[in-house]
Amino acid sequence: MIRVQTEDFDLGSELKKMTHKQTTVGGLCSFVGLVRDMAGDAEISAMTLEHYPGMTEKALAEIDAEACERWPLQATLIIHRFGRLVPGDQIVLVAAASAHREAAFEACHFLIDWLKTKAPFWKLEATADGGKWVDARDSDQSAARRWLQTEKDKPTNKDAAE
Amino acid sequence: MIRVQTEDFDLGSELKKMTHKQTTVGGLCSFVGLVRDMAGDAEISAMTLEHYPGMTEKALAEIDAEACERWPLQATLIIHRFGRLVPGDQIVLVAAASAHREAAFEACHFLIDWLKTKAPFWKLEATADGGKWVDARDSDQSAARRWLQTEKDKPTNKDAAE
Amino acid sequence: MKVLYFASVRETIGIPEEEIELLDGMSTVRELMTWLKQKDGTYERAFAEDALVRVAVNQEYVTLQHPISKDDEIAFFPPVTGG
Amino acid sequence: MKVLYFASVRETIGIPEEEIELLDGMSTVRELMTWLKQKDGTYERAFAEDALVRVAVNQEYVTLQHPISKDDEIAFFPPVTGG
Repeated sequence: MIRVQTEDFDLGSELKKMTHKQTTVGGLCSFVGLVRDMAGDAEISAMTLEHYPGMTEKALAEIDAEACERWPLQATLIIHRFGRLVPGDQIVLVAAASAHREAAFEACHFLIDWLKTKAPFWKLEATADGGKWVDARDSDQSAARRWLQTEKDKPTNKDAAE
Repeated sequence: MIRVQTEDFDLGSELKKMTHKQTTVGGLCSFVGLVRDMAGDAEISAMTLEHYPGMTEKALAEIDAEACERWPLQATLIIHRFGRLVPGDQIVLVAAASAHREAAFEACHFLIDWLKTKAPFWKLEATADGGKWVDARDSDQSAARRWLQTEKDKPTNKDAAE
Repeated sequence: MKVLYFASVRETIGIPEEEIELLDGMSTVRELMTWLKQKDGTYERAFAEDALVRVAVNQEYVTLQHPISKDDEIAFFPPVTGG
Repeated sequence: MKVLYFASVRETIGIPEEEIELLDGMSTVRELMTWLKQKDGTYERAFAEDALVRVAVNQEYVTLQHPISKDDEIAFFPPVTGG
């Protein structure tokens, strides 16, 4: 499931819904991204997330579909906020539920790595010097590229039990 | 933090505590293991988890300390239940919070992989044919061995931002 | 064509979107960019570094060689930084 | 010594723990196992496959070569399956 919203989300109830009455799920992996109070040396007082309505949902749905094709998943979830956030606020939640823990971990990791480089969101950080658009990071690019490897080249074992 | 208990845990409030008023956490990765209703072809009606009181806590504390030494973590959590559980029940929660998402993912993955092969828990599955002790899996051994690689050999990039 | 701008590109150009008429010789994204740059210095600044401009046509990422047509929604923006 | 058994090992032996007196020639975990096996067929069965028995002395994993002494807590169990 995909959601793009300004409102905060309740982590516990979102995750609980994913496994509720699901007795085939052996593992649920989730990742939450939060606003930090520092960017390098600069103190952050707020962060404004801009996005491209329409394309965002489309891009997230494609990432989600790709994960469901690569791994045997019982449920997936992507929630991404936009608008003004302050340090400590939740920005994003991605989660994957599977019979097996490796699939849950890999799919969850994949979701956030691809989201970071493909979903049209932009962060504007408010510091004492004014607003500054966050630069894209090479490390995010290489994290995303990792998932371009073919399935059989992947270094991890996908058959480990939950 | 380490907890070994019979009672269920509330995923949302446990995770929320880990980042509460923490404005240096950029990413929180968590994994929940749940009881499935099937083991191979056999239907599972219940699962009883036995453990070694004392050694369990010690083993989990060592795994936790190892994670905190390997990655820059703001918070970690391991909760493992014992006693009788039924399909759909939560068995275990591991979580790691860090400024950076790769550290959070890797530490969380490490926690569950090492727990699986090092913490003295044993699962007894109740099926129509009676009780059956779950066999240890080779795939869990190889998942754990992955973390024996030295830091510099590790294939993933640890500097990707949250 | 509906042309959209986001983030730093929007900020530099000063508007979030505009209608642009498809003219002769404007058959690819690159040609549209060139035309915009010639029209006004703010576009020149917004598109100064080609390598830092991402383009979507009808909400799908495309390269500068991508063809455009009159009912397209074309968006220009910097590399994404969500998550 | 306090000797503990868990899971399938406990089930086969039939008791969760017992006190065993440290005797001459019982200086390692392996020697204790051998002594137990000779005492009773149930231990023989419980320890039938050495490779499937894990041992902890004072709540730390050890090999069968590990020395034992009279105040030790020694535990025998199958490979762990938690998580």
